[in-house]
Amino acid sequence: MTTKYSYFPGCSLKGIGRAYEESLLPVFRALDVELEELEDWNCCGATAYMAVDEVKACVLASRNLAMAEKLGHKELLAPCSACYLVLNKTKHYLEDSPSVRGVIQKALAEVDMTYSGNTPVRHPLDVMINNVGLDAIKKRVVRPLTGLKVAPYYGCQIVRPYATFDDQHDPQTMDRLMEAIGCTVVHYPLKTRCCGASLTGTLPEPGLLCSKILLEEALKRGADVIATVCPLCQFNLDGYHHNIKKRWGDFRIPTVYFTQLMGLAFGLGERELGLHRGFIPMKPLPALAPAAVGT
Amino acid sequence: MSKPKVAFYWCASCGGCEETVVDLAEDILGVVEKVDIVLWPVAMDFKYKDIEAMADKSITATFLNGAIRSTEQEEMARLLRRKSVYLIAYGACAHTGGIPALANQFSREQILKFNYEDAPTLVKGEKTRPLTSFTEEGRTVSLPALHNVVRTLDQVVDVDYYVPGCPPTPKITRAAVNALLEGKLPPKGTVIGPDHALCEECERKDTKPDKWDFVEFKRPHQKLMDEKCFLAQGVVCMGPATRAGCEAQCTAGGMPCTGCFGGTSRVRDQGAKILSSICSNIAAKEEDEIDETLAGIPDPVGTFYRYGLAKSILRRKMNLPTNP
Amino acid sequence: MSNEWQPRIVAFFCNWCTYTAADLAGVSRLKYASNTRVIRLMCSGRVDPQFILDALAKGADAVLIGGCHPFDCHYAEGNYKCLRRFQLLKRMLADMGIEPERLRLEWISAAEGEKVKRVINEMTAAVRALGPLGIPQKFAEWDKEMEQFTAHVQAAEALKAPCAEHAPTQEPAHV
Amino acid sequence: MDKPTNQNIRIGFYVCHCGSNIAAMVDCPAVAKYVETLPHVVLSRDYKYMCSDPGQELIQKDIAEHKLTRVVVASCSPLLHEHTFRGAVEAGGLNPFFFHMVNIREHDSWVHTDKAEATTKAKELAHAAIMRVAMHKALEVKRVPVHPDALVIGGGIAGIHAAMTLANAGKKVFLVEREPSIGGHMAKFDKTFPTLDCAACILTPKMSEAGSHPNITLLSYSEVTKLDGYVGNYTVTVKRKPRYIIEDKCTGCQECVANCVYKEAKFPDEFNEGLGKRKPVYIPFPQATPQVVVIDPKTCLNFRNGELTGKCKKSCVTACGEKQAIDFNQKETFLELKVGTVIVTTGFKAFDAKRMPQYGYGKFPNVFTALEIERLVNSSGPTGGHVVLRDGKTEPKSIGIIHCVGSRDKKTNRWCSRVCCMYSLKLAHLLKEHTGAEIYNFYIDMRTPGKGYEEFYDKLLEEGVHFIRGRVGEVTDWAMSKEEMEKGKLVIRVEDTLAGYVRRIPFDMVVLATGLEPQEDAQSIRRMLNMSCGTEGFFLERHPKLAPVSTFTEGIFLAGCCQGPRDIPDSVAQAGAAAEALVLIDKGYIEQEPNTAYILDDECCGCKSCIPLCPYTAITFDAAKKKAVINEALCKGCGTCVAGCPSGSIVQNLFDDEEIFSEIEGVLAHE
Repeated sequence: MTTKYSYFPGCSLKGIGRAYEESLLPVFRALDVELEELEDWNCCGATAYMAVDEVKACVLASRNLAMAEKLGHKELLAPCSACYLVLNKTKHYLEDSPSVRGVIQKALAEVDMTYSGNTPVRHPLDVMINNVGLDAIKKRVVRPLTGLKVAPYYGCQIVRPYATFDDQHDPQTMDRLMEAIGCTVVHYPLKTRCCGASLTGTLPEPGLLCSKILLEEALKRGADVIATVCPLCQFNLDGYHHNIKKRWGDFRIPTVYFTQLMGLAFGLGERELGLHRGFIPMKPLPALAPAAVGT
Repeated sequence: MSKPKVAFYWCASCGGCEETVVDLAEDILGVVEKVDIVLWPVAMDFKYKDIEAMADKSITATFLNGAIRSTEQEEMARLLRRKSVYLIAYGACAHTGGIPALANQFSREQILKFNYEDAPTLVKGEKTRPLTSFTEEGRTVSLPALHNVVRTLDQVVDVDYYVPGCPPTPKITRAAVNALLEGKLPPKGTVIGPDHALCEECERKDTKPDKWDFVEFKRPHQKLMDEKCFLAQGVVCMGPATRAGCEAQCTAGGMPCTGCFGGTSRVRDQGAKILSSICSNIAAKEEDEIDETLAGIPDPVGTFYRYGLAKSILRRKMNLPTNP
Repeated sequence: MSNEWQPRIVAFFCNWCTYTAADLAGVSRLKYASNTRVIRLMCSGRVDPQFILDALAKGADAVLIGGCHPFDCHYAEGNYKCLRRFQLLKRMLADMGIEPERLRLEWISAAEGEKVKRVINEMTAAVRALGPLGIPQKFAEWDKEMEQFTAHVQAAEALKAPCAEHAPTQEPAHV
Repeated sequence: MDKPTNQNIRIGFYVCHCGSNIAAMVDCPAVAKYVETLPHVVLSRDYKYMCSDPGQELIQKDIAEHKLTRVVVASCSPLLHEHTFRGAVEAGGLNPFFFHMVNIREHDSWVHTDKAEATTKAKELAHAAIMRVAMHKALEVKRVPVHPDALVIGGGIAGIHAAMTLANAGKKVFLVEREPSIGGHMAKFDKTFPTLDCAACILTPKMSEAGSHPNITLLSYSEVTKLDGYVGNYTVTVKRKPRYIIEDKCTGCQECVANCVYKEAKFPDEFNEGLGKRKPVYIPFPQATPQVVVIDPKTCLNFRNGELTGKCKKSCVTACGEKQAIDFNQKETFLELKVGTVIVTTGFKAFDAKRMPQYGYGKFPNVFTALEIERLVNSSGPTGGHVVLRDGKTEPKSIGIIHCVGSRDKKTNRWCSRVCCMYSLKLAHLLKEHTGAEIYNFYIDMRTPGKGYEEFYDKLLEEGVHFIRGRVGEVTDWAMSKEEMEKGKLVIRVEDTLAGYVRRIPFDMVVLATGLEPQEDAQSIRRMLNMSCGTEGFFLERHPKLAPVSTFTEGIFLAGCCQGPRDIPDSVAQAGAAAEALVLIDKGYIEQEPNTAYILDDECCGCKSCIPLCPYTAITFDAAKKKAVINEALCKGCGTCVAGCPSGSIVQNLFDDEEIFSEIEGVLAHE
């Protein structure tokens, strides 16, 4: 049976993180999960907005929540970590802070909208593990990625400050998911350490160092690839190899979205999954036998 | 010594109470022999002014049945109170409000509108409402006005005794009359009748189980064959919360008690008490399962307060419009 | 104290869990709205629906019942009995035109001082938003029609007295 | 205003300032003045401390002088002082139940911030009490005889001490322990702080004394499964788990252990926190009491899935020989005991370090819990007191001890576990002594309140143990590049809050000072004994200061860590709960609140709706009279049947309908 979620892509998945959406949609389709993109969604309120005026950022986010609630599916899927966090934070404020709730409700009322707080915001990892289930995922695997060594990298925003579906310090959902599609998960102690975030754009030195630490450790642990859930992490780890190399040496390792690896295991094509968009391409692994059955 | 004067009067009632007096059968003759009936509109032709003309407290006892629902009834209640030594609320309506008190779930406007405008039996188009006064050729005719609230007799005037029942049984009526005639009067405010609940005299009593564990509630028509205690069959019976004295005629006749005798003297709200008792004995422990069981009681007010709404703690629905 | 209207909430707390929790809230110096008056009973099973109706009729704007959590009743199952009565009473009150927010049942264990605070604050806010229930005032208002009528009758009689012969016959007109 | 007067009802009202506890938030004189105007009140006073002797004497004097017949005191919670004031009223010559108490401290002055509001509330509550007390009836306290035997649940140090105290006073005691041996957590410790005397040397003589005491019936490997009856007279059901050994016949020679078909011990040993191995037939530790072996059906070859297979050649039976102490056919049995008092000493559970994955327990082999270290440093432990890493051979050269694991942490447990600072110091000392390693303690605050504790801390400082103030962020095996010293080590990342920077310190071994938690089955024990738990899940005492070992149920007492974390001296001191039990047993009776219900015999119609409402089967149907009857001895006074009686024919003493109705009226009477 098909389950349906509202889907909030956010700006990244339409831009720099296009590969995330390109892989996410077919993977969910393959798992019989239907995503209905919100019509006329707006900025989630993350980053700069959040830093300048938190309440206004929440107002922005709440418009998306209100639309999702109106759409009628029970839950809203937000794949980008930043969106996921801001939408959840807004829900928390709505519940806990009467003053913020007042501002939000007033703002929504201006455009004839309401939000009752009923639509949970879900992350794809959460849905895959807790709704689809590992068994269903294993059943869809036609080309197990046997031998591929993955460093699962979660970043900060999906586990902090709210650990909604996984442990704050030692998250496991992606580890289990990668195992389910045949990968070997390497012990990666830095799985929630900072990627450098937007620092890389403003103060490159410390920002790049953060990325370098992550890349170096992944290589040291013998990983072939870093799997991530966040467009910003992916960009930081994938996009600055040149700058890192100039400063500290070469730490070449591809960073891909976990959905891309799942897509590969499901037998989908590399281009179809946006794998060509990465700066550091994934090595064609000998273990990656051609798909038994195409879809 | 002249015979004691007695009055019978009716207010908002169905006339059933009057029937009971007639049901005294040949005993009525004995009563008539011993008393002078000075007012009995259903049987004899006395006028208001006759009563008005009487000296205060010249009537020994007035048996007033019916709830107080109109200005005229209120006026009569006050007049008879003034003229009588003992005023007796006779029957469920005067005692606890009775069936007319179910109107306390509606406003006067809702009632008038329905009865004179919206009722399906009305001739189409004619939406005539009774006027309280009408002048023609210089003469003014007046009709009593309907009160917003239906009241028991004691919510209008001081009452000495109560004779419960819808209607009171001849036996209980006789007991009241005899007590009066013999001067063996209980303390003021007493309800004439036993002060225990109906189960005591119900012939189905011995079929009561030790455990109720209600899982569903049925309507009487769904289960009438069995001779068992109604509650044991899942039919709401007000017997445990209702004063005895009716000789359990309903339950003997195959109908559960609906509570016309009111609660015992130890109870302030008969409906709340039977609700408490019945609900406590539901089997379910989860909210939704409890609700499922309770779905069998779709109208708790109508079920538990069929005769007692006016006298209940809340008296009347709270959010009715105040000024029609 | 501000002059604005203050809701009055009567609470029936069981001795073992909720009353103790309210004591704990006190010992912990938690601060909460002062609108609730607690009546201690041994068990939530002792809460007679008559008490609730009576409290409302005597001027309470709302009634709160606090008992032990399911499985935790000091008397094994009193709380279930309370819950069952509560479920129907809530519906009946709605039929009688009383908002459901005015009757609340909460399971509060002896450890949950915080919950006492939360529930009382929530309920006070909810009842404040609803406004007064004011049943005693309603009773008085309802009975005005009798006073008005009495005044009317007395006036008529006063008028009638000096010129009794000319007054129209006041016969009771039966409907 | 004309007050209704009734010769028989003359109420005296007292409002207590409780120092400033009440008076700071409630205008006590105003309350007294208001109450003075109420019906039946002949006297109304405010007073500094009503519960003090002069306060109580004031009540007694007023009863005599003003012919008071009812007394109301507005002060603290009735759960605290109702008893005190009833006593005062009784001493004044009145029936103690012509008294009612108003809680204007816990329910008023302590929880409100507006003095006018709090004063109004106090007036309304007082008004309710005045109206209620007028309805009160004289009642008699029921005395229930107390069975002289006692039950102690849990054979740790607190339980052993409590049992010994009672037994030495000549009382019969049943000591029930769930494990095969008594001794509890203390039996696992090597040394005790701060004196560093050997735990076994203190404990084991006590254990064997308890085991052989003529007045103590030791029921090891047993669990209390049911508690029936009523205060002072409990029927306890004890489940005796099969140990497949006939206790009376086993001499503790352990020939069976030596001759087990498993030549090598190969199963994780629970007593040694899994660090050592045992055989399917074993004795938990050398000084175990009783000195009786136990057979574990999960590992014994003669069983499969709990069923006898008979597949083993049973060399143990042969070894046991004529003693014939082994019985593979033993089944779970249930024992019924009659006792009058119960002392609950069920102890604590150590925090599961895996709940804090950032510290890597279970992920990195060389992260240990404190209890594991206790076994490692113990000369009778799995390594004979040789401190080595999980590989069984390498001695650590550097050890980091992380304090407050599962304590003082909003995400796990908020409370301070009280013992961890001290045992961490002890372990630091012992580890240094055993290994000479560099030892670091990472603490939030050092808490050393106790006799000789601070001095012990000083000693450790002098011994060269390092102390870093800061909550550890993580334990990681991630070695930052160019820091060769981190390679292959466990790195503790911590903010050194005294130095003001984040440090990374590599260690061979990390020790987690895990906190103390309520036992996992504390909730079911609580339900069984009808006790309450505090927010943290530890059993709730009647009053933290005035009745720290009593519970809300008469005759049930608490001692040791089941009531909250505490160290050995405090546990033993608290096991003086036994003294309270002793007093009760010697008194011979428990006074019971006369709040039972009774049926109005003439009025009951026999509708039977109350009968199933009673959980104690106190209500029965008298078939001859066709009416319900309440057995007062079984009634516990909940009042559920009273609320449920449709004809109002059941009355509850102390909580009569009219009493509650007048309380409702009073609470709402104030304009």
